Amino acid sequence: MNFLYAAYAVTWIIHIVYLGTLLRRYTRLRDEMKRLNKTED
Amino acid sequence: MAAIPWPVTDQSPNPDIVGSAITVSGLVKQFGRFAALRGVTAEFAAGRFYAILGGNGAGKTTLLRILAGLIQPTRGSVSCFGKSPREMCEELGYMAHPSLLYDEMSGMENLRYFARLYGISDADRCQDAIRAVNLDPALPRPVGQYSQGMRQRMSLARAILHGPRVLLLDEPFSNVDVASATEMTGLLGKMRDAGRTIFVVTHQASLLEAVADEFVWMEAGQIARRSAPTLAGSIAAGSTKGRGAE
Amino acid sequence: MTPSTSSLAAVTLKKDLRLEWRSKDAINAMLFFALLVVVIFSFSFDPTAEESREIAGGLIWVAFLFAAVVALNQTWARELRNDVLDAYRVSPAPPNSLFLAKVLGNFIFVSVLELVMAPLFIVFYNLRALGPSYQLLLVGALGTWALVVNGTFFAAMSLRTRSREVMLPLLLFPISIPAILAMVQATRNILTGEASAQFWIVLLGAYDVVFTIACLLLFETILQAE
Amino acid sequence: MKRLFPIFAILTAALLSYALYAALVGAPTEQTMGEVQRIFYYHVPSAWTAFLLFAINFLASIQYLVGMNPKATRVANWIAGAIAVATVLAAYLLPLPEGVRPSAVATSGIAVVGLYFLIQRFFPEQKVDVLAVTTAEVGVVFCTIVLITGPLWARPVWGIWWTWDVRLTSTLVLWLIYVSYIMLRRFSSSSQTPVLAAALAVFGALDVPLVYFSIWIFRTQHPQPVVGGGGSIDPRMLHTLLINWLAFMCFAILVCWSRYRLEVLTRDAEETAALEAMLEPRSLP
Repeated sequence: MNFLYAAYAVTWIIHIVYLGTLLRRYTRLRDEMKRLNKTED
Repeated sequence: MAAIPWPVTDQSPNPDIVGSAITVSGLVKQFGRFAALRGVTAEFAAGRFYAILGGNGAGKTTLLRILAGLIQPTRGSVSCFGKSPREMCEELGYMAHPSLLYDEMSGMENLRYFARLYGISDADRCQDAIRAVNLDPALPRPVGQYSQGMRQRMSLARAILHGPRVLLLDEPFSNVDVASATEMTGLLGKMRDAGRTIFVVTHQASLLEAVADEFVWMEAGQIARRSAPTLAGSIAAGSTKGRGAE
Repeated sequence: MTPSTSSLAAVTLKKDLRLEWRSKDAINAMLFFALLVVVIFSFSFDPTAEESREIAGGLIWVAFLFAAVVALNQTWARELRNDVLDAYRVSPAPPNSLFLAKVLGNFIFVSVLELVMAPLFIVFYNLRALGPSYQLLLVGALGTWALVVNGTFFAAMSLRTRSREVMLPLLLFPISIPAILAMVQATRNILTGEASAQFWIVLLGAYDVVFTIACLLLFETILQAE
Repeated sequence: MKRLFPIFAILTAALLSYALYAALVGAPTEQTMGEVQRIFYYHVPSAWTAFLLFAINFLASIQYLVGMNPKATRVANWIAGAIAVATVLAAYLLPLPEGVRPSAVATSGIAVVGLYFLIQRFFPEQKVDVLAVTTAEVGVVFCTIVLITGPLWARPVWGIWWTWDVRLTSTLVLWLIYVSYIMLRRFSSSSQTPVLAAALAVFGALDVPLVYFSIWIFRTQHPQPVVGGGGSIDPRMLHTLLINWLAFMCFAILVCWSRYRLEVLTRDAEETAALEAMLEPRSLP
């Protein structure tokens, strides 16, 4: 039974960590876009 | 340099290569977060001698390497006598800043090998090419022990070995003494007179004032200006900054 | 006027061998490295007769693999000095000649290493094949080819990466897993004489054919991908 | 398209919660393995999703390589068509192994080739490379889950964490290949990284059948304590499995979608940054 919950937990932890990295990359990208747009003006 | 029997006179200019030899349009080359070329459009006529000038990072070498078919442009197209540079590679001679020679082999051995790449197994042609740049084909020393000037000349011999119609030379005169450089420009001038198209990327524009047909000024990845081969206007070109390249 | 692939490969191979003969850059260091690997393996795994026969197949091939990777990393070093590779790339010469020449050169090179290492293994581990020993030659040749053909290809690929020397094993090892399994199993079967090595030799042959064709088809793309 | 995303996300969330309920409560408990068997509803759909993503990566990589040359594209299209016809013919004319229906073989052959043409139609030029990056990365995430949940299942059921079973080992090798694929992309200094990566993906795909075959023989020579297998599956279990698969597929599409947009935006930003950097004033000698 513990193994079952461990498996479920691991699955979602991995997914959430990956989504977290995606989010982090998004925010960094947005910052950069902002900076680039500023220099263009 | 007394007589240059080869490769200057062995081939009369081909009648079907009049007009533009090389056409580039909208060339953009991006290396990650750095753009080396941003929209180069130009036509270069056959049988003319072009000197490509500009500061560091202006995109001169990148343009030359694209013309040689060594790198693919991110966008835009190159046409060399109506074909892609890769299809025309037998008609292109390329000389880079490094020597493109094996340091451990003698000049003749190097040239024999590179001649084989073009399907030439004739030793005489290699000897002629070495003589054309005023070196001794019998020199047994490995290229690694040559002086910089000799190495550059041997490198030029490698580039003209197969009698290319178009020569692409990147900084051929760097670290070369003035006498050798003058000799080399003389040879290039003669090759131009024999109908070959020549591109020379260089910092030392003054060396080419006498022989070149046209100066092509590059700046910030674009062609800023094309002018007669004189340095008189260079200060004006230097003051044209950034975006004002059109 | 373009020269044929095979004749040009021969010329290039001859040139490579001549250069190696003159500089002896790699071979001396490699031979010493190979010797060290064998000695260290002998310390690490107690070479008592019966057990060693079981694991020797694995040990030998792992040692060969390490030696081969060091050799393969040197493949393109000479072509990068003075950018000679660019001279090849602007010429009309078929890229596959260069590839074949490099593969054959590496094959000779790695075979020499193996010929030096194998007797040492035999001495240290007191090995004697209980199965048909002539098959060992076949396994050796096919296995070396498998390592070398992909190794040369991936070495060319890692030319275009940062930290080139680390990239090669990272790319090569995962793809080589079936080949390594086949080499190890075939060698083990021959040494212990318990089972036939025939299946593994056939598998190794299939691997060689598949990847040689794939490399020849894709090498031009890789070479020109700067 | 942009408004579709949140709707799809909500639908996926609902589907995932229903699937979780079905897996934990709805499905009957397996007799021999007990509750632990419910890992199956996460493990198997993740594996199928990962394999599908890797398959798409392979097709996209081939597409990228042949797309560089119009002639190669034409040849590849003919070959793809021929493969579809050949699978259908083989399915009905050749003797198939026990339990494999000809219609299943024919459909899967047509599906793969269809996928190839769909990719060709909707992902031109550089977009197909973005698709390859996306599927490789998300595929590795799903594959990692498979590799972790696998041993968590094996430990209580078989008493061991790992066995050199065909499927386990092949999955591991596939994972290794795709990790090296991502590394190659990260460490490449070439402006032609997509070409290198595509070539590696093709090599990986060629490797997989060889891996599978060699491990299969290897394993039959060394019997492992693999239990279970065989027998028919309870229809409710099958239902739960399929619901879970659907939920995970939707989730994978969602993640891929985000990753795809991220990659497109990153490339745009890179291009803008590159052109900007050129505009900074510099002096002629």
